[in-house]
Amino acid sequence: MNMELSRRTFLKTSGAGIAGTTLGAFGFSEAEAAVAAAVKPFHLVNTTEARNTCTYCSVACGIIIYSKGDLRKGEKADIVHIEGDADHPTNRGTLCPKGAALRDIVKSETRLTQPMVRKSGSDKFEPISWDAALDKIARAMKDDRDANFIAKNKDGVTVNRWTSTGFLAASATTNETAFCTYKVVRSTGMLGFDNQARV
Amino acid sequence: MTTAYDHKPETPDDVEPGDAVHPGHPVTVDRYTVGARINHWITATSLVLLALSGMALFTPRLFFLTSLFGGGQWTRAIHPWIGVVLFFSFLLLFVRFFKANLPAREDVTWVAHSADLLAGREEKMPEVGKYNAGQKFVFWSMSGLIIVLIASGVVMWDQYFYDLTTIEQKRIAILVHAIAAVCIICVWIIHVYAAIWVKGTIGAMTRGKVTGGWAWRHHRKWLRELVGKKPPRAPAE
Amino acid sequence: MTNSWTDIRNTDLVIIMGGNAAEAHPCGFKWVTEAKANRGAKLIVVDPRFNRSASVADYYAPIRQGTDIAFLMGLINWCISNDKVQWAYTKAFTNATFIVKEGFEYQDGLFTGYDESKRDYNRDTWEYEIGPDGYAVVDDTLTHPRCVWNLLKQHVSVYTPEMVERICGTPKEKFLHIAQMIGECSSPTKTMTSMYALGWTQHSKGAQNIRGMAMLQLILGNIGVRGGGMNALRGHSNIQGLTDIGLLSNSLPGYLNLPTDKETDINVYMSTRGFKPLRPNQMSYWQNYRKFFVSFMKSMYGSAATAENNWAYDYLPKLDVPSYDILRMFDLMKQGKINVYFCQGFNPLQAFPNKAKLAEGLSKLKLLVVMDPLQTETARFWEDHGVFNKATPASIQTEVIQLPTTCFAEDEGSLVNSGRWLQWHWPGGSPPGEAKHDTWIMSQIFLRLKALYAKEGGAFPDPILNLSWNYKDPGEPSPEELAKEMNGSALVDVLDPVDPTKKVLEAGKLVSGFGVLRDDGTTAAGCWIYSGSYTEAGNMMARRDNSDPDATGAYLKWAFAWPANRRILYNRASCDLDGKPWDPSRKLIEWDGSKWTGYDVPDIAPTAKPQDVGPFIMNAEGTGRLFARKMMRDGPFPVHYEPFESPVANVIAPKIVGNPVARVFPDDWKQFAKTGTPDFPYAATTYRLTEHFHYWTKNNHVNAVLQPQQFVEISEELAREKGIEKGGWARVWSIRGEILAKAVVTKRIKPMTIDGKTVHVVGIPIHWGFVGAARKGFPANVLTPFVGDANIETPEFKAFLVNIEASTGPVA
Amino acid sequence: MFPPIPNPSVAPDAAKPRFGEKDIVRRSASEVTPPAERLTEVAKLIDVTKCIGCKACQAACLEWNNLTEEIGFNHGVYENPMDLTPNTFTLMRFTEWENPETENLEWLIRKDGCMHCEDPGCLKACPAPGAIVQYSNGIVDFQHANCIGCGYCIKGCPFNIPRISKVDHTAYKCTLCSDRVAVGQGPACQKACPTQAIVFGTKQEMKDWADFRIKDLKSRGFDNAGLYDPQGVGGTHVMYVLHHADTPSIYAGLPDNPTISPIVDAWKGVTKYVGLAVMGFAAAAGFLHYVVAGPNKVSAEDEENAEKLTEGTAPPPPDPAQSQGNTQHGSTP
Repeated sequence: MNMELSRRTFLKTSGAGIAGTTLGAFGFSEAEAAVAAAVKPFHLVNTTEARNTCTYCSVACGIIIYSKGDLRKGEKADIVHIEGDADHPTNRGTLCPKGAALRDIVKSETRLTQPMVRKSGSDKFEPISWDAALDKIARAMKDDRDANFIAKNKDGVTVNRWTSTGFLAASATTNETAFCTYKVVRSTGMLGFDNQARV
Repeated sequence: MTTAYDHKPETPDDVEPGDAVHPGHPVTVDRYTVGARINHWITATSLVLLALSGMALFTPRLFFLTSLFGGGQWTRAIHPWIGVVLFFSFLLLFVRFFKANLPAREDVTWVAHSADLLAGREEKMPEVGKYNAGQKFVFWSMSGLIIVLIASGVVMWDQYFYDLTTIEQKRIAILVHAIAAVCIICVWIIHVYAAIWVKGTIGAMTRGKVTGGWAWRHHRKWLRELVGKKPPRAPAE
Repeated sequence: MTNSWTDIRNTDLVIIMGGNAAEAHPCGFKWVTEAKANRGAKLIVVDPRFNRSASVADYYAPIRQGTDIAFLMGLINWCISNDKVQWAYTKAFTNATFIVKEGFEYQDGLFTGYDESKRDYNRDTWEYEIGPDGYAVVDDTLTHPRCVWNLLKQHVSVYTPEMVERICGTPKEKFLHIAQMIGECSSPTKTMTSMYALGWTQHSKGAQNIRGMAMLQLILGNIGVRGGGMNALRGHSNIQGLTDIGLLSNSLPGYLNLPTDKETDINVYMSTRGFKPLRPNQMSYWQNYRKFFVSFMKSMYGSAATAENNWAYDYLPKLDVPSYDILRMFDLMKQGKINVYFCQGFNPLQAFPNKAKLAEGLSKLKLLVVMDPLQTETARFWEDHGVFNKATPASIQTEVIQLPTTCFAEDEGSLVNSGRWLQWHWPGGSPPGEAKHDTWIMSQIFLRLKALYAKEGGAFPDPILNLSWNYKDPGEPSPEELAKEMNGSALVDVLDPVDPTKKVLEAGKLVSGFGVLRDDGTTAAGCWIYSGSYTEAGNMMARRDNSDPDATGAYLKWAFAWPANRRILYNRASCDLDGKPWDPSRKLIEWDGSKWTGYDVPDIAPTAKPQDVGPFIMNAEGTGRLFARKMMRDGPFPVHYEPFESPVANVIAPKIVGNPVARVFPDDWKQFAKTGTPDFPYAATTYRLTEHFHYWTKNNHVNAVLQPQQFVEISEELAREKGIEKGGWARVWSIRGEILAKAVVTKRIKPMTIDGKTVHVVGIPIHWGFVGAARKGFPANVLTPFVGDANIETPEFKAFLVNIEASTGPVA
Repeated sequence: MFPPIPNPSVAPDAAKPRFGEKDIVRRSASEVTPPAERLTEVAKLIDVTKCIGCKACQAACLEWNNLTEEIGFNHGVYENPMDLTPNTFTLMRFTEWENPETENLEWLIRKDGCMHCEDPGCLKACPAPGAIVQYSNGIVDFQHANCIGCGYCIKGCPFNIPRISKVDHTAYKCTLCSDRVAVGQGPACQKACPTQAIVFGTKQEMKDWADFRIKDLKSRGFDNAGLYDPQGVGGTHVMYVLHHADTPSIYAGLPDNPTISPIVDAWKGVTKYVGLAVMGFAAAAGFLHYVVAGPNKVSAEDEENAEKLTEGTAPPPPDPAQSQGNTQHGSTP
C-alpha cells in the first residue's frame, strides 16, 4: 500500500547555494535526548498515515492523513490531523489556508450523514432510507425518460436523446467516480449533462 | 479664675463618639467603640493578607507565600478583591477618625520633641489629644497610599480592566503599586511597633478600653476633655 | 496547463493576467517565487485590483475587467512593430506563412459572414487556400498580402499603446514598460510563462482572451519550452479529469465529441472530423479518431457494439443544439421543460449567474436530487432565510432528495491536476454516518433503472440494458476496476498490422498506451488519453518516485501525466528545425540524429525527422494557429468586444454590444443594463479569496475564522464619493438583484480613466451564502448576468455593472 | 527552494523529544544552572518579501494546536481576527503603504507572533517560578501548569504578544511548536507556508538564507532590504527579512528598536531590592529601639493623676505651656 512507499526526501538544491537543514542534526544528538516534562508530547505518534490529495484546487497538493485506526485492517479510522506531504514534488509539504484546515472540512458540522427528503410544499427535510430514496429516484427517471425520450427528430433521423432530465457532475470526485457516472448518465441518452468545468 | 473648666457645650474636636471616662480605681477610659474596633481589625486583616499575597507576587523569594492562598492562581485572583475590601473598610475608618486626626498646634511641638519620646523622656512631651502627631502621620499616609494602591491596582487588574489602559500605563502602574506597597508596609510596621512599645495600647483596640493612667500619660489633653465633658458640680452660668 | 506547476521554476518572466495565482493557487505559486529567487525571474501582474499576486510582483499595471483582448493584441502589435518576434519559431511552427482564402475580411469589429438575425457567422471564408496538391498554400517569405502574418499584422494594428490606454485604462507608460519586459522573451534563450484562470474564462469572449495570449506566446516562441507555455490554473481538484472524461453535454471521453442531428450515421460523423494533414508529412494525430471512438464504444457497450451496428452509434444521443450546457438547462427549467435534475457535489444556486432565475427554475422541477458531502444552498433553495434567501416553501412543489456522499478523505482513486498529472490517493478516514461513495450511489441508481427497464420495457432500453457492467461487485465497482477500464485492454489477441503473425497484445491484457488501440473492435478503452495510466506494469498513477534528474521539474516517475506520461505538451517545439534546443541550458528533448531523447516523453513520433514533422501534432497543419480558421465561433482572430454590461461603448466598434455571436436567451436581454447607463455606473467583478474555496469552506470553522463575513472592495475615492465607511455596510445592486456587505475601502483599487471617462471598480468576493459556519451572506450571483462565452458558455462573472451606496446592513 | 524537512514519523520511538527540562537556560522567577552543553540555536525566518498573506500559517497553527478561535466580523480590512488572542498565536497584519520614493503602492504583509527573544521580557517579568522557560536552542515556552495568569508577561514583552485566556486564566503565545521541533520537525506554520516565506533551521542557516534573499532583493532595487534580528533583546529566534529594514515600523508597527521597557527593568530590579531593604530596616529599627529604650509603661503616678482628675479633687494644673501650646518653657504668672 501507499505507506510502504519510500520516505525519501529531496536532495539539497544547488540553486540556492545554501546547504539545507536537516533538523535531525540540530545538535540534538541522541546523547542529548531527555525525558522532557517540559515539552508537549508529539501527538501524531501511533497514528496511521494515508497519502491523499487535497480536495480543493488543481495544484493537487500531496497530503498525509493521520488517523486513529487503520482502514486497511478493517478498523474504523478517525482522522486526527492532516498535513502536507513533504515528498510531493509540487507542494513539498506546504499547504494553503484551505489545505491546512482540511481536517475541519472532513469533520464539518454541516457534513451530511443520512439521506433526507423534502416533500413538495414542505418546509423541512425528513430522513428517508437509502432504499426508498434510490427507488424513488430510479422511478422518477424512468417515468420522465419514457414520457419525454426523443427517438427520432422531425426529419426522421434517429437521435435517441433525453433532454427533460439533467445531471451536474462534481468537480472533486475521482476519475473513477466520473467514469462510472459518465457510463450511467450517457447510457440513458441524457444531454443536459455538465460539470463544474463550465464555470 | 479657672477658665480651663469652662466648657463650650459641643464636644471638643478630637473626642469621638463613645469616648468616655469611668471613675474608679484605676480609672478606665473608653477609647474605641465595638464598631470602630471591628472596622479596624477588618482593615488590619486585609492589609496583612494584601501584604502577604502582594509580596508573594513581588519577589520570587516570597512566592511560596502563595500557598497560604491556595496557590498562585488563587493568590492572583484574590489579591485585588482583598484590596477592594481594604479600600472600603478603610474608607469607614477614615470617616470615623479623620476629624480627630486633623492637625493641631501641639503636633508641631510633639514632632519637635519626638526624639525625647523615643528616648523615653515622656515628661518633655506636650499634652496631646486623642492622637499624637505620629498616629496622625500613620493615619494620613495610610489614607494616601491606599488611594494610590487601589488606583494603580485597578490599572493592573487585567481580568476586568485590561482594555481601559495601554500596556505602557500598566507598566507604570505596576511600578507605582510596588513602591506604594513598600511604603505602606513600612508605615504598618511603625504602627504595629508603636502599639507594642507603648504598653496598654493594644487593649484600646481589643477591649476598647485604656486606663486613666495611660490616657493621662499619652493623651492628657484628650483625657482632660473627656473629664470636662462630665457635667461639673455647678453647671456653667 | 501545457506545462506543469513544477516547470514554472524554469521561467524568466511570469505574467499573471486573467488570474490571481497567489490568491487562488498559493502552493503552485511557490514555483513563481522559486523562479524569482533562483533564476532572477520577474513577475508581472495585470489586474483591475492590486491583489495578493501583485503584492510580490516586480511590476503591476491596472486594467479594466473585460478588456484583456485589447491589451493582448496591443502587445502583439508592439512586438511585431518592434521586431520582438522569434522569427525562426514563428515561421516554422505557426501558421503565419499560410495563405487565407480569397474573400476573408475583417472590418468594424466583424469578420466576413456575419448574420445578425442568427447572431452567428457563415465561416466558409475563414480557411486556408488549398493548392492543387490538396495541401494548404504557404508563403515562406511572409510577403503575400493574405498570408496569416500580414492579416494578423493588419488586424492588430489598431491596438496602439494609446488605444490600449483608451480601452483598458492602463497608463501608456505602464503598458510600454510591460511590452518591453515581454519583448525580451522573443529571444530563444528567454521564456515567459502565462498563468491565467477564471479572470480570462468568465467572459463572453473568454476563449478569445486565452487565444490572444497563446498567439503572443507563439510569436515569442514560448510554447513547448521549459518555463513557457499557456498555463490554465484550473479551479477544482479534478475539474481537469472531469473535462478529460467528457462529463459535458457534447463530449465523449478524451476530447471526442457527440454526434449532432446532421451526423446521421457513423461515416458522416467521421467525415466531419477533418483528419487529413494540411501540409506534407504532418502527423495530424486525429487521424486516429476512429480508433479512440470505437475503443470507447467497446468499453461502454462491449459485445453489443459491433461493426454491424456501427459500434452502437445509435446508442449515443445526437445534439440538435451545440450543447445543453448548464445555462441552457436552467433556461429550460425556468420554462418548465426540465423535470428531474441531479447535482452531484455541485451547488449551482451559488455557482451560476442570476440567482433569482436559478431559484425560479429549481422551483419548477418535479425532483431535485443532491449528492454531496456537505449541506448546500441548492439543496435548500426552498428554505426561507429572510433577506439572504426569500422563499415560501409551501408554494414550492419540487421534491428534494439529499444524499450524503463521502469526501476525498474517505475515497480512493485518481485526480488530474492542472498539469495533467493523474495522481492516485488512498482513504484515511471512515465515512460519517450513512454517507456512501458516489460510485455506490450511481451504481445503485443504474441497477434499479436497469431492473425497471428489464421488467417493464420502455423507451429505447437497449443502451441501458447493454451497458457493460462487469464488476466484481456490480453494486459498487472498485476504483481499480474503473481505472483499468479507462486505461483500456485487448478484447482479443491484438496482432501487429504489419506482420499478423506477431501478437502485439494478448487478450485480456491492459494496453500500455493509446498507440495500441484499434478501430476494429479488438480493443476497448474508456478514455484513450488515459491509456498507459494503469498497465500490466501496475498503477502508474500511484507511482511516488520524486527523483528529478538535473532538476528540470519533470518528475517523470511521479504518478502519470496524460498523454503518454508527457509533462510538457508540444515539447518538440523546444528545439529548432534541426532538433537542437533553442536554449541549451534548458534542454527538454533533442534529436540525436536518429530519434528524440531527453528529459520528457517526446510529443512527436520518436523517429519523426525534425525538418519534416511539425510540433503541433494534433493540428492538421502541424503548426500552432495564429489564425484559428473556423474553429472559433467568434472569429479566427480575437477582437476586443466590451462585456455585455459595460460603462463605455466599444471604442473600435461602437455599434456592437457584447460579443456579437454570444448566445443570449430572449428573457435575458431585458435583464442587461444598458451601456453607460447612469443607473449602474460602476464596473463590478467577482472573485475568490485565498482563505476560502468557493462555497465549501464556509462550512469549515477555521476558514470561517480567517474570513468570517462577506465584503465588497472599493477605492478610497469611490468610498468618499458615496460616504461609505471602511468596515461600514454597503448596498450593491445590479439590474438583477442586490446584496448587502461590509465595505473594505482600499488603496489597492483605483479609479480608471476610460476613453476620458472615470470608471470605478467594485470588487465582489463570492464565498458567502445562507448555510455553513461563516456569517450568513448573499451569493454574489444575485448580481451577475445570465450570459456565457460564445464558444463554451462560461458565464460572464468578471465584468458587469452595479450601483453602490452606504447602508445600515441587513435586518434579519 | 529551502530543502523541505522530511515528513514526521509516527513510530512510537519518534516520540522521544530531543530536548527538554535539562536544556532549560532560563526559568521564570527561578535560578537555574545552565546546562553544560548548549543546543544548536534554532530560528524561524519570516521573509516578508515572499509572503502573499494567504494565512496558511494561521490555519496550520489553529489546526496543529487544536485551537478554536471564534468567528468574528469583517472590519473593513483583510486581518482576521483583528488581534492576537489566546487562540490566535500568529496573525497576518496587512499594511497598504505608498512608497514615497517610487510612488508605488506596496502591500506589506507581516506575520505577527512571538519573536522568541534571546533576552525574553516576558520571562523577566514573570513572578511565577517555571511558568516561562527558555531552552538552550532559543525557544521560549510557557508552562501552563505554573502560570498564575497575572499578565506580567504582557507588560514585559516588547512586542505585545502574550494573551491571557478568559477560560483558564493562563497566558498563551506561540510555542515555536516546541513539540514538533523536539522531534525534528519545523513549526506548523513553517511547514504550511506555500511560498516558503517561512523557513526554519539553525539560526546560522537562517542568517545565511536571509543573506541570499537580501541579495536578490537588492538586485530588484530594494536597497534597504535587510534582516530583522533586534539586538535590543539580544537577538530573536524569529527573524524577518524586510524590503525596508531601515523602517520596521511601517510593517504594522514592528518596533524599530525593541528593548525590555526600562520601567519593567526598574520594577524587577532596583525596586525589589530597595523595597525589601527598606522594609527590613523598618522592622529592625523597631526591634533595636525596643531593646535599647525598653517598653513605654504607664506609671502608678499616672494612674493617680488620672484618678485625681476624674474626681475633680485637686487636679494637677494643666501644663501652662498647654494654653500657649507652642512651648513648654512658658512662665506662670
